[in-house]
Amino acid sequence: MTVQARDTRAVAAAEPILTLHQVQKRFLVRKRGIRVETVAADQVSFTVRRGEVFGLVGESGSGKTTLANLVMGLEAPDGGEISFCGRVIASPGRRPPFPYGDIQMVFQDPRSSLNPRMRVHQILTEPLRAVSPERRAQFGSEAALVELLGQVGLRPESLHRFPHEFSGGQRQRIAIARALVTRPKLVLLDEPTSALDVSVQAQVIQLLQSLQAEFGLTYVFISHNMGVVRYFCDRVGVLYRGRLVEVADTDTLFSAPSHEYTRRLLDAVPTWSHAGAERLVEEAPNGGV
Amino acid sequence: MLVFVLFGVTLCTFFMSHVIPGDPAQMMAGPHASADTIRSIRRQLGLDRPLWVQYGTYLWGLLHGDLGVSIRTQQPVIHDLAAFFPATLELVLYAFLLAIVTGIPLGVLAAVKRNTVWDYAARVVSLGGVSVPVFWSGLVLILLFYARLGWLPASGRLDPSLPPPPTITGLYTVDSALTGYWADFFNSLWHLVLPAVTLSYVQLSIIVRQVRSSMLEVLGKEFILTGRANGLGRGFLIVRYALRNALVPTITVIGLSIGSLLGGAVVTETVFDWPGMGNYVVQSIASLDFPAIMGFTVVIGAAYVLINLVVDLLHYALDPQIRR
Amino acid sequence: MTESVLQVEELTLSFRTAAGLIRVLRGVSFDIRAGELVGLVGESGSGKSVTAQAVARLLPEETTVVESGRILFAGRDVCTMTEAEMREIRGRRIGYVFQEPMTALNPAMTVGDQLMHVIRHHHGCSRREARQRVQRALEEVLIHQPDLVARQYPFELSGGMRQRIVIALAMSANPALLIADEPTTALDVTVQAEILKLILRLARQHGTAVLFITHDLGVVSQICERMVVLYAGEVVERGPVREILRHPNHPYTRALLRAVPDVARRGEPLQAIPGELPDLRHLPPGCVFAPRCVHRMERCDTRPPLRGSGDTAVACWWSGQEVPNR
Amino acid sequence: MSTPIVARSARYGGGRMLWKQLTANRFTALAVACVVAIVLLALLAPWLAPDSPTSVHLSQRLSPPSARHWFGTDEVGRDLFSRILYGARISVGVGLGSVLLAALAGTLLGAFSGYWGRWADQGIMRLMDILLSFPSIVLAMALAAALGPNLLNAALAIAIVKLPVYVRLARAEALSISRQLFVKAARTFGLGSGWIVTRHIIPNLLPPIVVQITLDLGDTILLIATLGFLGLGAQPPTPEWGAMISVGWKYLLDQWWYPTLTGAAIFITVMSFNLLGDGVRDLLDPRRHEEGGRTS
Repeated sequence: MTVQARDTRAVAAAEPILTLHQVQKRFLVRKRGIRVETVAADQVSFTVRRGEVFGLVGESGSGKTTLANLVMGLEAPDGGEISFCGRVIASPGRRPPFPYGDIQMVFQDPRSSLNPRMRVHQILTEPLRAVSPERRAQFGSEAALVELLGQVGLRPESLHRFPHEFSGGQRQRIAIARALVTRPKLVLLDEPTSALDVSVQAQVIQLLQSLQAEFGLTYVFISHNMGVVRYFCDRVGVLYRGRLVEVADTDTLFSAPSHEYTRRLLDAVPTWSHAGAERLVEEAPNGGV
Repeated sequence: MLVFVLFGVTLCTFFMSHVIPGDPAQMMAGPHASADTIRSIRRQLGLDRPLWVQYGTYLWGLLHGDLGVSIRTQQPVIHDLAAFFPATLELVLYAFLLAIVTGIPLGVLAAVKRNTVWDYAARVVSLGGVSVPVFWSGLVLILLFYARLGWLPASGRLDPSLPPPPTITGLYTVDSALTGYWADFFNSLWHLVLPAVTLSYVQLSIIVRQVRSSMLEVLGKEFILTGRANGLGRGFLIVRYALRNALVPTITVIGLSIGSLLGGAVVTETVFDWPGMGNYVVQSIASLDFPAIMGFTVVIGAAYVLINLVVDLLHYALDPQIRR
Repeated sequence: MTESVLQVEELTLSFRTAAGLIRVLRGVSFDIRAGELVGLVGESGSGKSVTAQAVARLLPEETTVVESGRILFAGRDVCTMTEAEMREIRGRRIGYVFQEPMTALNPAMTVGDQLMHVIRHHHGCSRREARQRVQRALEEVLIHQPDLVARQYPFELSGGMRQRIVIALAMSANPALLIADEPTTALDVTVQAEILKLILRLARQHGTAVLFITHDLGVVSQICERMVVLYAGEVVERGPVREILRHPNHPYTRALLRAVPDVARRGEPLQAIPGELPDLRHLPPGCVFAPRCVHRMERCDTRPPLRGSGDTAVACWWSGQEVPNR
Repeated sequence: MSTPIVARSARYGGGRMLWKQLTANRFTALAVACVVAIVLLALLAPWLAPDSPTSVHLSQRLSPPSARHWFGTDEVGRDLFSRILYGARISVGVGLGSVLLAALAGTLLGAFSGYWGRWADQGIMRLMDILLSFPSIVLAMALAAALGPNLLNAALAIAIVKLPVYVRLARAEALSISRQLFVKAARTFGLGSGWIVTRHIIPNLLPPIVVQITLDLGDTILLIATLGFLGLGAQPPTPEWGAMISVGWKYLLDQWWYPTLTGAAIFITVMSFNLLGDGVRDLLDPRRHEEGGRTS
């Protein structure tokens, strides 16, 4: 299989920030008492360039979560290596030092990703415990935290509240602020809007866009929502059963998908604007309204 | 599992009784015994040998069905327990059946008629059962049905005037029915009423609470709603859908609650002067007869493990997720 | 014009909670004609699932209060029927498909047995005949090895397969109305497309009307003919899907269409709807969408009625007037 | 295990709210009133009791209830009402003590066991399996007999018997909390397991532990009384309820009030605590329903 990066945009010239090289990860799963090996990441290679939004799409079981865990250093790969800003951060066997604070993650469900027993202040300062004292002092002061809260659209008094006092959208803002408190270079967004209502979803996407410019961030955006991916990402990688079957810049992927699975995936997505609308109705045997 | 557990518990009790309180020989001999008496007891119990040798000897005996010799009766503990076992089995069996037969329907009723008089009644009854000391409920029953009303006997398995039936199983009700000793049959049933009711009340309450709560949980599940949406009848849904699923957790709890049944038997037998293992162990406790206490503990532990093995088998039968 | 299978008229419904009555539906009205597919669209708290369950009267009786309005199914009010009458209708005349195929099936019974019970209940037929019907029902939902699947337990099947079984159960009595309550939300996109096609095909074949509950505008556009947009327990707009998607009349519908990125569209800027979803306990006195509405005016502090002609209706004071384009 | 515990624990905030909700249910309100009354009676026993619980008046032995001796007297003429009041101190105090001991040790063991996993988990859980494979009253009897029959050892034995309940509960909760995203998030920050267990796991598993403590209090009081009755707990002349009944038992037919009133004290106390436990459970942990119930 040839995986081609057909990128024509400005970021093409930018330096790579995250590189996965033939990353391999297997799991042993018990199925009816028999041990079965599943390959969650099979020779996955791609490069994320500084300043871009790189989308990773795939359905359940495609290995999205495993890739996120590997990049975040929560699991070690069985093969290949992952490098960040030119340094290897994950390889099989020995564990290289991980650049805590430089890579952060925003999770899918803010109801679950914020500890209900902690106040926002504690939640925000937690990531700073693993970074250098200078950085901690610089970004951990009350004034810095209040400023950060303002940047994600929350009021200063939020600092002393508990997560359950906020709505779903506001909680995701807290989670985003927490990811930014160490001023990371790369942020992994794991379906950050899928647990939110559609009318709130757009607020969060716009916020992420403005923060990207403000903080000079690079995003890896994991999603199954093709509409959001098309809107938000510069380049997209398609995962299918642990393999990266296609990488292309967004417009190319959506207008001329090269892999068969990508085509199937795009066909399945319901769309309502112009061309796609009412396709199923017209396909129906007795047709017509 | 059984071997593992027995090994573990003998280890626990053995070392506790030998290490922590000091000298068991001193305790057995009493505070005023002479040094000579204590020394002879030590030798008799093998206490002068190293601890691990003592434990090895005990385990070796256990493997051969030897639980040591009772200090009080001077008989092998295994013989004593074997003699008292049928009486305990009979009592526990009747109490168990009574608890199952009344507990499950009552629990279902309480769940189905939630927040009605039925539910409140079932909850009050079961709250009483988990709160009442067995020795006290037995006492109140004796006071009422024996002392005041004179309806029921309060002690023993049989009137002293009646000859016991020939031993086949050791259960008087079964043996007498098999051999046609009908006077014995009715008399022994008569004697069983108070102790069995006393003992079963506790387990009945546990079963009612469990059945009620797991029925409520299952009745709130979506597949019950699917059944309703598909027009299935209420009775069918309660029995075939809800109860069937509620039984899975219930059986676990019933298995565990047999523990309280076995424990309750100790107290019940004391209160009703029932000649079973519990009565035996309480008397052994009074005279600090360690081999007897440990023997009893080991036997009950083994029985409990076996019962829970049966529970696992029932689970296997009831829960397709385990079966496949 | 065909006759209505279902008419919901001015339905106002509350839940009894520890914190008092919470009104979850306020004057909801719409209808479904025989064989028609109608989408009920809304976000969380909009009351779309409550409406669906109220129609089949599956809401817990103790905590549900129907304050006013009627739900007419085949001309009879569901709210006043006895439970016995209701049982005749559920399953037989109204089929129901739930969101979570994981929990919608009895975990301790094989799929075949569950279908068998329901089929025998509906048709009162012999075991042998029922077995054949089970086979046919499974084939109808495009299960290729009906014998094998019938002997399996729900946990042994994939989400898509389970949802097919739930659909087979719901369609087993050939109902006049199928209520599908977010049937594809828990599924992957490729599986979702298959299930949607299946529902559509079955509805066409049997002339079954479908009430399709979803939060996904794309799904509605693909299989429904008309749609009802709910917001905070009120119908804000209803009409033919094609018209609403092309010319949404209510500011909420319009904002929603601009706030959701669609695969077929790129370049148009997203416009987020400001604010949060309303708290049902503290609704504004007037239009429920007013606090988030960019076209808000003084009049919006009183509640706008649902007005319109024919199939189309909008609950907005601006309707019929030229809305300032923003 | 559907609803994550953390979502549930957001249901309440602050002691006053808790109090209000507890007293909203009539049954629970009754239980709260009873428990408060019992605790007050126990605390104020030295001031409320008409007589010392151990002063002997042989001339008035086994007298029936009267204005002077509300509950009558025992076989050596001690005032039964005073003894029952003092008995409440022992039952409630020792009961609370052994449950708290079991809960403290069990929570720590279970939380680390659940989060850490591996061999420590295996070892701890096998040990708990052993403890659980005996009917608890039988195990308590064996342990109390082995340790030597007195009140302190009985309390210790009960704590050991109750330990596996807390270890298992804490471990199960720790496992489900570990699957929550905030724990994963903390790991991505590079924080160690000590921090995660103490800051994330333990604070979130406290509600079910508190529920379990209130559910266990009644049962523990019952266990103490049972051990006392069997001669394995407090020894006479300590005014412990179980021990009092084991002596008063002999007088059932002629001086029925002696064992009956003492037993009624146990019954009412245990029932109040059980009712309170049910109420607290329904409030804090609606998912968990009655489990087990009692052990003796």
